[in-house]
Amino acid sequence: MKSLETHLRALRSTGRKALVPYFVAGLTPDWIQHVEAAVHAGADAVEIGIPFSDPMMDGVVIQGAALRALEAGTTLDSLCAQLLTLSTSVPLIAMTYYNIFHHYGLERSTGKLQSSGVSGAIVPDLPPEEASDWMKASASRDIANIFMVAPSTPPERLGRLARLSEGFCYASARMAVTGKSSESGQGRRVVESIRAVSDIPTYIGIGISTPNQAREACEVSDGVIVGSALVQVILNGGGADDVENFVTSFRRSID
Amino acid sequence: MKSLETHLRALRSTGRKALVPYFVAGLTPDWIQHVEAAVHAGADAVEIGIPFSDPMMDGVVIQGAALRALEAGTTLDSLCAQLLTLSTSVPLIAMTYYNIFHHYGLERSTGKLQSSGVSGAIVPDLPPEEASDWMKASASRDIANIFMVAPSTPPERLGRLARLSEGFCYASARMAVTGKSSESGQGRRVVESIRAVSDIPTYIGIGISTPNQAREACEVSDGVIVGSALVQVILNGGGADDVENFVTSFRRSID
Amino acid sequence: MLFRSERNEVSDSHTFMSAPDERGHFGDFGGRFVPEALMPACLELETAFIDAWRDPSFTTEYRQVLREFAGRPTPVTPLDRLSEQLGIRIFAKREDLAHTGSHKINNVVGQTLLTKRMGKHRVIAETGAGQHGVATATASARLGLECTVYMGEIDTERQALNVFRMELLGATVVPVTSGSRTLKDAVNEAMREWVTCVDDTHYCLGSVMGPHPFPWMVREMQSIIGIEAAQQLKDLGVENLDMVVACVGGGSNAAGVFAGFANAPTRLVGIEAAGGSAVGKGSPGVLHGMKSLLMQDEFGQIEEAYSISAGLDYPGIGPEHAYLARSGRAEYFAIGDSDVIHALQVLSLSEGIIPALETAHAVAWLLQEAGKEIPLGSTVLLNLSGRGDKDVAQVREILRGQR
Amino acid sequence: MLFRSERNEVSDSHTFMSAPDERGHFGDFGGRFVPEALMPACLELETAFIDAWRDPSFTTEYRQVLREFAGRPTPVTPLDRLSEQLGIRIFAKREDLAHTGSHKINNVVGQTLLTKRMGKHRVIAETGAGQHGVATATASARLGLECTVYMGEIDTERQALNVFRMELLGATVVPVTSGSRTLKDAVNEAMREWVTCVDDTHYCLGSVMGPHPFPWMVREMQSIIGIEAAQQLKDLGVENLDMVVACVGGGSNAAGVFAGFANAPTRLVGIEAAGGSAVGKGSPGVLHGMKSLLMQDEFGQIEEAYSISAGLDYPGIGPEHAYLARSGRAEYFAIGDSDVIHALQVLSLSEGIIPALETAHAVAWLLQEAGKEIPLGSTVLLNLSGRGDKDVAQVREILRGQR
Ligand SMILES: Cc1ncc(COP(=O)(O)O)c(C=O)c1O
Ligand SMILES: Cc1ncc(COP(=O)(O)O)c(C=O)c1O
Repeated sequence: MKSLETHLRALRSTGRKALVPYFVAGLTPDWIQHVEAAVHAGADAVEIGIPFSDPMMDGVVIQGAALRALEAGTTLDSLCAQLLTLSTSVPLIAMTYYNIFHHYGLERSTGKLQSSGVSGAIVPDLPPEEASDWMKASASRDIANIFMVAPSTPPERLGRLARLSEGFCYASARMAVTGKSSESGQGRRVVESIRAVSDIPTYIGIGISTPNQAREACEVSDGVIVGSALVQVILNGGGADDVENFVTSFRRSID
Repeated sequence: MKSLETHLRALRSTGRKALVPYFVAGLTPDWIQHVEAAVHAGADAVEIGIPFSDPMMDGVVIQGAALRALEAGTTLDSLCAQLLTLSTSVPLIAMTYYNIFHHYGLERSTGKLQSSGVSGAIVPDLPPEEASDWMKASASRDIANIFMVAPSTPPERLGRLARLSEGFCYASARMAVTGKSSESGQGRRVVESIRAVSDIPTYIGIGISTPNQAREACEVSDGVIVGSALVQVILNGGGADDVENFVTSFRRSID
Repeated sequence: MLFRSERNEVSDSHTFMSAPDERGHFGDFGGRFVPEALMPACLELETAFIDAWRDPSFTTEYRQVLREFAGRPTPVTPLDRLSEQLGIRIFAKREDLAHTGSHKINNVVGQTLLTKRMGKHRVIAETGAGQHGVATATASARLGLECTVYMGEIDTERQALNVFRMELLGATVVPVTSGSRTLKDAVNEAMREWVTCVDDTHYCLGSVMGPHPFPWMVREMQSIIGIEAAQQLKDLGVENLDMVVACVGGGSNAAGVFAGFANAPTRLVGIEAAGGSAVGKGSPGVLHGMKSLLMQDEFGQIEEAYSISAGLDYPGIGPEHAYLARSGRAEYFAIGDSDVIHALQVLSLSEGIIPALETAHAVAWLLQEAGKEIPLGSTVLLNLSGRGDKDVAQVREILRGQR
Repeated sequence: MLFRSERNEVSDSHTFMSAPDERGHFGDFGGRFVPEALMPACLELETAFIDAWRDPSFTTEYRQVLREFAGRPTPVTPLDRLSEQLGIRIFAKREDLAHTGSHKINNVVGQTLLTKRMGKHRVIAETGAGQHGVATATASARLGLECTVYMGEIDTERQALNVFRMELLGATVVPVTSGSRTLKDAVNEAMREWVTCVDDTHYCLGSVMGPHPFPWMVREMQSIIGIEAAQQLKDLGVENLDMVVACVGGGSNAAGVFAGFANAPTRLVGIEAAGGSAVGKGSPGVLHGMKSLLMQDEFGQIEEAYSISAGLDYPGIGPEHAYLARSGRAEYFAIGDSDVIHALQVLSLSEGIIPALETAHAVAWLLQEAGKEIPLGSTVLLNLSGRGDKDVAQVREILRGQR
């Protein structure tokens, strides 16, 4: 079992719901402080979004943030160097599109991630059918592969995804890309289907934008991922304080 | 023999070359005075252009003049009424396109022309093949039908046209529509071909714009028709005096 | 081909759309009313056409070029959704799919081959919106003929892109500044120009109009439309066609499609623009070398047509149509500008075909008359004479103006 | 149809352009790199396509619609004058004569029929210049499907008339404001949108790209080009074709024509725009659901393409082309913007065919390489993928600027 999963199972056994905020690496010069503020406010793990020019799974907020980060010169090398300066020690989970790793080289990418303290990866455009090379490369680096399950995933596939997932299984709450949403979505149903075939920790993401939605999600899931709503705070000019307040409000709501 | 031809043959027998200026009826309010001035200056007959909206055989000068005359309200009725006020008595030859007569009615047209003192007609878009109705209608009104012969007319056709022509035969000096021209054209050749088959008076027109060209033409022909160059004088604002000077210069040159 | 080796008085033989009489008359209409300077050229053309049209090596090449270059046969498309809406069964003959986007190419392919055969190396043509001009420039480029196109100055401004298209194809476009500066004057000017260059230049007239042999020759060169369609409808299992409907400017696409059904028990219907309705508002007269029906005032001055579609913006109609109208063999109706845009929208939305504004007149008549002039359950062939790509900018402006 | 009932590893069987492997791989390229939410839709589509493509009732209808509605077969035209100029024998497959003006209609006719068969009532599509968008709107109108087209905001401004054309056909055009606001981003946006509506909506992709089964399916639906052309060349007496040349954006027209000659001794040549040259300047990568050759920087960020022709303005290429390039079966060359306008002029002047700017890339390569890469006396098939009507305004501006 990869260390991320050991860690997150242990977390679950304490009864605490996992709160996983998402950051776009390199979005602002002080983005590392934002991460630290989130941890300070009670984040259990952090998703590090590695910006890609063509983020097919992302809505306008994260697209815009990724573009800004790229324009600021963010690269896999630069952001990994910055991650080394982090003063906290929660698990870091890289989230990006496959081309970033493919182009950088799979061995080289996983080595880089490991040496930067990253212990998991979400690659939304890499389905299990195409993932074997990546899984081989990540195995030797103790990087957990987190797969997403969608409301549209049929039962057979769902079993396979849940079984392949390491660290946690990502339950997508709705058929949509990242971004705000007011409806409650189908997270509950997805989580229940995963539970039926696997006991891996299961977190709900995609469209969780208010503390209320997070609380509702945690009634059934083991945690939540909060992306666009937080990125929006930073795009609006929010600093580490604002991040801390934002994460705190979610923390309170799910505890 | 129609009276126009009798008249023109008699003229030829005096050795005098015929000078036939062309006027666009209704071009100016005093166009009748222009005609009178031309006669005063030595015109032997006058072509009365009846303006038509789509003058296929005319160049820009006469097109523009016809349009102006039409805009001034000129109709077959109005111009015929004005012809009755003419104080001179040279032969008048109507020149227009077939639709004017066709639409007015052939009997009605020829009646109108005769009662206005017109004794000949040139209808450039009415070839002999289509002319039988018109020839019937004009026969009883003593209106001579003048056909044109072009440089392109082949010998068989030329014989037929020359034989059918009444009054005179119109030798087109060049393959072009009415308008100024500096080259001397093929009038000589056309006239010679007509002479070979008929003794009808033969006048050269189309592109005769200077007294010199007129003199040259009259070396072989029995007369000349002068159109666009004269119409241009009037378009330029010339009055009866200018018309008289213009015609006089041609008269001098061919006498 | 509808060529008859014996040319009969049409009315004598009681067959329609055979050859005109020796002087090019269709009943009281037609003929050859041109200045003497053009007579020899018209006679030469007549002889050359008759000779070529009888010569299998010419007709074989003509058909081969239509097939390999111009994209014939064009299909017949069942318009299922519109048929259901209207309660009549509609098929469309797809001239919009011919090279350059309309039926005009059929005629110019024939006339340019004939030009070469006559040993001439240059053509001139008139054009309104530019469809016939583009087609002529196209066929000329293919054969390496020089090409000059006369176009009313107003039209060169309205259709600047078509002017450029012709220039790309190597043609010289001459803006005509006389008269109303539109199609009618472009014809006048082309005729005037032809007088000066008949020796080496053919006048490639764009519709079934002008002096004999043009109306007959152009109809023959367009008759491929009707001949193909009659066969294609048979292949589609349509035994009895009740009606053929086509728009009419000069009348070449209508004549072409009518030719396939002239002696069948099929109603022939031509649709004019209300502002260019020579049958509806015209009277017999002589213009552009032909006797036909013309819009004219009480003194025989030709009236200016006005239509939203440049291709129907003509005060006359081909002489054979005048004859078909007067003899009762074909019927002609008019559609006003306001119905045309709607018809273009309906066909686009229901069938995925944006028709030319000209063609949209025929569509509008179907929309208006289904269940009236056209009994429910009838089977109708619509001649889809051209595509609307040339017109979308204009339609966009008009629809914007309506909002 | 090139459907093989047994899908083999292409490289094993040593036949080219058969089906990809079960996961949609052409050698090292292809596959299916999509978010989980789209996986079921891709799998459903694969099953539906395989099923339909084996079903004679489907393929019969598909071919019937291509024939009766889209104007197939398009002709093969011998380009006599250009051939003589260049000393090679050139034939053109005339996709410019297909309905809507390019090969794009072949694919959308197939995909919209498949949409109906899958019980969906709506399609979405991406478009660059608007050709695929207009084609999709057209085929959707014909079947009464709802249609939404994603188009980069910059392209909606550059191609405002095509936007209006789509609207006339009943489609909704959504301007895409993300990223470079051109084709690449329109694809991203269409994929994002598809996630939200896979249940009732089919994504009608416009080229041989995207996740499996699109590259294979679109190639199959375009293979009619090559199949027809092979037969037509035989009918014209051409026994040995030396070379097929086609322009390559995503690569659908090239794939379609190559398919007719993949296992013949014919050189297959694809021509990219120099500013969108995925083979020439790209490296393997993953984008838009496929592994292929892509233009990207040292960190795997996709570079923006730039080409004078919107249809070639794409930083990638279909995965099968990547495979054909790497295996050596096909060759790819690039042509810069400056040669394209000249080529368009040459073809217009010498043959009376104004090609699309995309197509003009292939023409430019012929002009450049006759007597070099293309030995004198060779027989070459040019895939004339589309007509230039959509481009004349742009060409006019460019030529004006040069004066
Ligand atoms: C598409 C189309 N249809 C019809 C016409 C009218 O011409 P005709 O009546 O000769 O077919 C034109 C003329 O430009 C045209 O472009
Ligand atoms: C005429 C034409 N040719 C080629 C292309 C390029 O697409 P593909 O490479 O898929 O054939 C396009 C795309 O819009 C096009 O319109």
